Amino acid sequence: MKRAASRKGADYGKSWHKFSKNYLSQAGLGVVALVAVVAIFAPYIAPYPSHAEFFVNFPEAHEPPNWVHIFGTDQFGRDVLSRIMFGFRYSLMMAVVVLSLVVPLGVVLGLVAGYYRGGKVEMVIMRGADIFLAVPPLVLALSICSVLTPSVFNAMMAVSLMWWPWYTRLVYSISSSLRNEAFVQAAEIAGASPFHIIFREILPNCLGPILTKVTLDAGWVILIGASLSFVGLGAQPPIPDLGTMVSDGANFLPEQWWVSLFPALTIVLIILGFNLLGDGVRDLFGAEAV
Amino acid sequence: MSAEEILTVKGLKKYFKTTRGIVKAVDDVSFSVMKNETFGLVGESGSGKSTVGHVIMGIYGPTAGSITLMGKDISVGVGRRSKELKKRLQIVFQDPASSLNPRRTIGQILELPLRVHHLAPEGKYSEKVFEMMDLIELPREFVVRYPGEQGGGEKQAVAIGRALATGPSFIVLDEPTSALDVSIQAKIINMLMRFQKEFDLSYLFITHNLSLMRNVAQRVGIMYLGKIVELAGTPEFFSNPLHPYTKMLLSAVPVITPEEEALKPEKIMSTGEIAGALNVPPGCSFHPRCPFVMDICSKVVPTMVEYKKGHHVACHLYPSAVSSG
Amino acid sequence: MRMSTFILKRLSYTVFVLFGLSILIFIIARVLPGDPARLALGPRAPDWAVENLRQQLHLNEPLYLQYFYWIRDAASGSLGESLVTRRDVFTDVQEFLPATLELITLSALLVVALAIPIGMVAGRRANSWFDNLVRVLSYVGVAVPAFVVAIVFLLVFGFTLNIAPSIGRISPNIVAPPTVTGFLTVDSLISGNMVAFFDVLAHLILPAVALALGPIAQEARITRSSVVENLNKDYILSTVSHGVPERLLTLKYLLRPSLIPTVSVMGLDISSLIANAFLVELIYNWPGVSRYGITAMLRKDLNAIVAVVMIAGIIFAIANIVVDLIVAYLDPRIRFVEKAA
Amino acid sequence: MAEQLLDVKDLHVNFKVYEGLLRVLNGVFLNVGAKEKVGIIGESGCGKTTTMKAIMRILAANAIVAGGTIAYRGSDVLQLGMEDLMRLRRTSMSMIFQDPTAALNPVFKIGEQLEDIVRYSEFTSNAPTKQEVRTKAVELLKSAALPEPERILDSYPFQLSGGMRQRVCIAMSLASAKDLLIADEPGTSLDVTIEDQIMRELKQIVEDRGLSVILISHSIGAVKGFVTKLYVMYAGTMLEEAPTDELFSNPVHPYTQNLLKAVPKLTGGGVPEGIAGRIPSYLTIADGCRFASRCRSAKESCHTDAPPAFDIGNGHRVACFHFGDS
Repeated sequence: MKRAASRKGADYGKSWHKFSKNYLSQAGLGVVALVAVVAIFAPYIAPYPSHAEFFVNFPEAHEPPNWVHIFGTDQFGRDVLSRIMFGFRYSLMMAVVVLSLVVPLGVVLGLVAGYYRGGKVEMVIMRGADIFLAVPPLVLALSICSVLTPSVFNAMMAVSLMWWPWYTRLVYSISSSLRNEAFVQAAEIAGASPFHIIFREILPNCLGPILTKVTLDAGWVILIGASLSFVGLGAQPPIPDLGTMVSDGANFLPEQWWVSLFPALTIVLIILGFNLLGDGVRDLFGAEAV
Repeated sequence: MSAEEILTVKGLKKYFKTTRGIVKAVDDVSFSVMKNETFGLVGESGSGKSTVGHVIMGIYGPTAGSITLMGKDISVGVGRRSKELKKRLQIVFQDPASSLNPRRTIGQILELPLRVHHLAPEGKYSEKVFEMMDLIELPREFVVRYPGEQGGGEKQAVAIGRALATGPSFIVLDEPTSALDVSIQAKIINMLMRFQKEFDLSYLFITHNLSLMRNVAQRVGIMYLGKIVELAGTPEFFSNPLHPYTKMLLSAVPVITPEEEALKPEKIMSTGEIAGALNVPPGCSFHPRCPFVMDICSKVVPTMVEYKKGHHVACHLYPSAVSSG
Repeated sequence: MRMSTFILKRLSYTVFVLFGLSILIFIIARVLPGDPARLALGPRAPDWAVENLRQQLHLNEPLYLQYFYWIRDAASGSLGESLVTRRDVFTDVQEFLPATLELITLSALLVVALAIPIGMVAGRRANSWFDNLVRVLSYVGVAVPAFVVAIVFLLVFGFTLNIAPSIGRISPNIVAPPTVTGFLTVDSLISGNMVAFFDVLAHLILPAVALALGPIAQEARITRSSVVENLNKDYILSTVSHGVPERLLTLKYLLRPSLIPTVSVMGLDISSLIANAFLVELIYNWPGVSRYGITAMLRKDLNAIVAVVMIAGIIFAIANIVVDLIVAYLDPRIRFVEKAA
Repeated sequence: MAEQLLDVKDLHVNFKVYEGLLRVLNGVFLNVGAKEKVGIIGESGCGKTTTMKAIMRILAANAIVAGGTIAYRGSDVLQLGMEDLMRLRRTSMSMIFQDPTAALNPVFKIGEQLEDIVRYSEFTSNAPTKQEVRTKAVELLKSAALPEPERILDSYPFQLSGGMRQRVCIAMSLASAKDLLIADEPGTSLDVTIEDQIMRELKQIVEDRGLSVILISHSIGAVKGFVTKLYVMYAGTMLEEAPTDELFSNPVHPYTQNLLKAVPKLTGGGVPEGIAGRIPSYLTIADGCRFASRCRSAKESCHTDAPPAFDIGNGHRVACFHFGDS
């Protein structure tokens, strides 16, 4: 009975205060901001910007971590740290491109399916989404990439094609239950248009879970991109993709462990950052678990 | 009475198809509401009283029967009603916590009906919203606040304000105070009564609270399992209830003064409970709980008769109308 | 609704979804590449060979006919020839599938066996040191990708400590038990070959744990928050107020409702296990159908790709049905009250 | 005066929430004699349920009992060891929750839930056989006016109607309440005719078994015919205590007076004005009388000092400064 003041009210000020007291979420925000800054300014802050792509210096190949190359060098003598810094660019680009394609599409489909619940529109959209969800997204993305020429662009398209149904399903589950809420009926009775109801009445109530999912997904999209290139079906050498770096380095295990371990750990760090941030976003909007 | 009918409901049916059978939520209901009148619809949960209100509002179209508002047929869903009709007909829902969008400010909520119906010149909407807020006695600075931060009374005031915004003639009040505490309820009810006089409104007041009904309605209909079983003017209804269910309900009402206790009819102990909507008893649906049950009750559905002038009842105990007079 | 109707409805929907999936994967394999025959044979193959394959795959006929032939062949047990192994894909799948199933099954068992007790204890002792430890570990556990775990395990246990064999299903010097189920652990137990059993188990442990770690962290978190939520429910308070003993309270009245969300998201875990198996099998050179699939993808072996994706879909669908049945077992409301479709 | 059973004195309960400290219960007192029927009325959020949970010691984890005693048969419930507390819960006192749907575990059959309670409450020494437990469970369901007890034992909660669920909850409580039964709005979530039945049955049971009762309600009418003594609670404080008849004929606290007036009467006469304002936030609640902000006759001192309960005779106590000097 004695709950804290209702979280429903959009009291963003208090939520922000709460977020600012959540150290884990702040750490997440810090990690994400750091990765973004490094990615944007990589050409200026990387110790060896020229090592990012084509570069060969065999005499310095396979140097373990030292003061000159903090994370060591790879089989071509390239500085692992510099390559990781450039790798952030591809990772973030992957997340930004995929999510900016997928989120609007998935959300609108989910809203429409929820609004026209019980009709043909809903059936077509949700059955379609179910088909795309019938296989783990990585598996379908792998197969799409395999029949196309492996490249960063194709990887992005393949992942996007697999990812929209998650948003459709999330938004559908909220909007279809809000469809019967009295406040939606009240708007209909007032004579509001479907457009108003979908985007002004229902959508604002989905924003919290959507943004939470977007934050969490940024990490997972980066992971799936890295997984594609780890297998060899995503970004191709010499592009400094974190997944490619891990798989290249894996050939030199266990002796030259640093070549794959450091890129692998940065993947962990990025995902951890987005996960922690995502929990903070959830608190911020007082949203239910996604 | 020479009053003019504003809303007429005739033979209204609303069936819902479920996977386990057909639920007859409203089954052949007829009544009318006069101009400036408060017509009360009473019933327990599952009686179909809210469904009647929702069908009138067009939240879903009726299965059969007709609804007429000011001479115009409105027996269709809200999507197929004209804008003019939507303006005339409004509703206040039971729980303001769910009838007000938690993500829209009180100002936005009040502005929506104004905008939809172009009720103010462009640029004058906020002025009009402030007027509404004065009317419902909310401080003007609340215009930027969200409903979640307000108490139940304030929230319901906003819902009433929204209903009044289009200048309606008829408002369905669907248990407008049952989510509120008694001390708050009084204020909301008084506000509604004041607006009724001020704006020439007619109300369909839906509630399960008989004591409240006594104080607000001019005429009362009582519903049981989708049917109206008794309908009468309020004083007559409370002083001379006819249907056994009405008597049972009145006997069960908790009261606090000896005067109220004295008013109660011959005590009928409440027994049993309302049947499931999927297996409505045959004949009179109240017969399994009725202390006066006769053979005929389980076989024949009683028809509504005008037992006295203005006092209708559907019960085999009152087989025919008494001479009109 | 009766349980049988529930299962029947669930099954028919699964068939529909798998049918849709087959169209999707058909489009991926036959339409997306432009010229699948050229893709399969590579740029240097002579034109007559490409034309031959086009004939064989009915590529010169309308799409709907191509799909019809493909489905007809699949129904008759022929999934087409693998360009890599030169055998019918069906034979390949038969050979490789058990290894993957064994791996995924063990991982799933690990998830159930570890996540639920950890989550229960953490939730019951919310904000204790154990709970805080679990919280931190689960944050990390969720964030570490399976292929990173696999590599780290390989490095630490396989190479550095050298305590677990890291490659393959069974050591070359040990005779594999006769095939009965295809699960080497089960087969070796059936034949009473304990040496083989422990060797197989040792090979299984690293990849299985690598796969299971993320889902364990995820499920422990969900169980914990579900327990905490249930602890404040009236029905638990009521049981407490009647003086029901602590053990009974926790292991019966708290456990069962708390498990419903845990099991409900198990489908997502299976999804993650199937997906990650593609990477982990590659790393551990595990002779399963996922590694077979990755090889096929890298060599553009279309028939094999299609088969592997369909198999992933089927495993996932079956797992989801099992999950739904367990949820229905745990929650009588689902068993008796029909859910709106 | 009857023998003393429960004596709550100066109970303070706070809740730690993110925003700070909710100071909910502030000096609550409550006195229940053996076989006495006591009622508490108050509006939603006034701390009725919190008080009962404190007595049962089932407060949420973020609750802090900041002061006071809950003497039950002379020993303080708040200080009891686990073993004594268990014995108390199993055999002496029990609580019926407001919403029977929430109070029954949705995933177990009624039989399992009831039998587990019966096993530890009704058979304290020896291990009973399944049949003994079953027989006792059936007996309890029968005494809670439930027809076909065998069928009910074999049902899940969601298969029963609201009224039947509440009767099941009553049966459960009868197993473990040999002395004190706490009923927290037992009829509120039900229809009027069902509430009427439940209340009548409950009264009968309580009188037959000679139990003490604390009946909580926000509906003044519902408690009137049931209890012999009434407490009026508001915002975590007890404002008034009086024998039932005395309270209705001579309500003295401004809150009680207005509350009684605000109830619509079956006799008609319109709906009177209610009480302006709303219950204060427990987060920022002032030190003075908690009703002062809504009280028309509040003096300056009312906002700064909390009034103690003054005895005005006839077993009538009121926490209001207007009666302090008389």
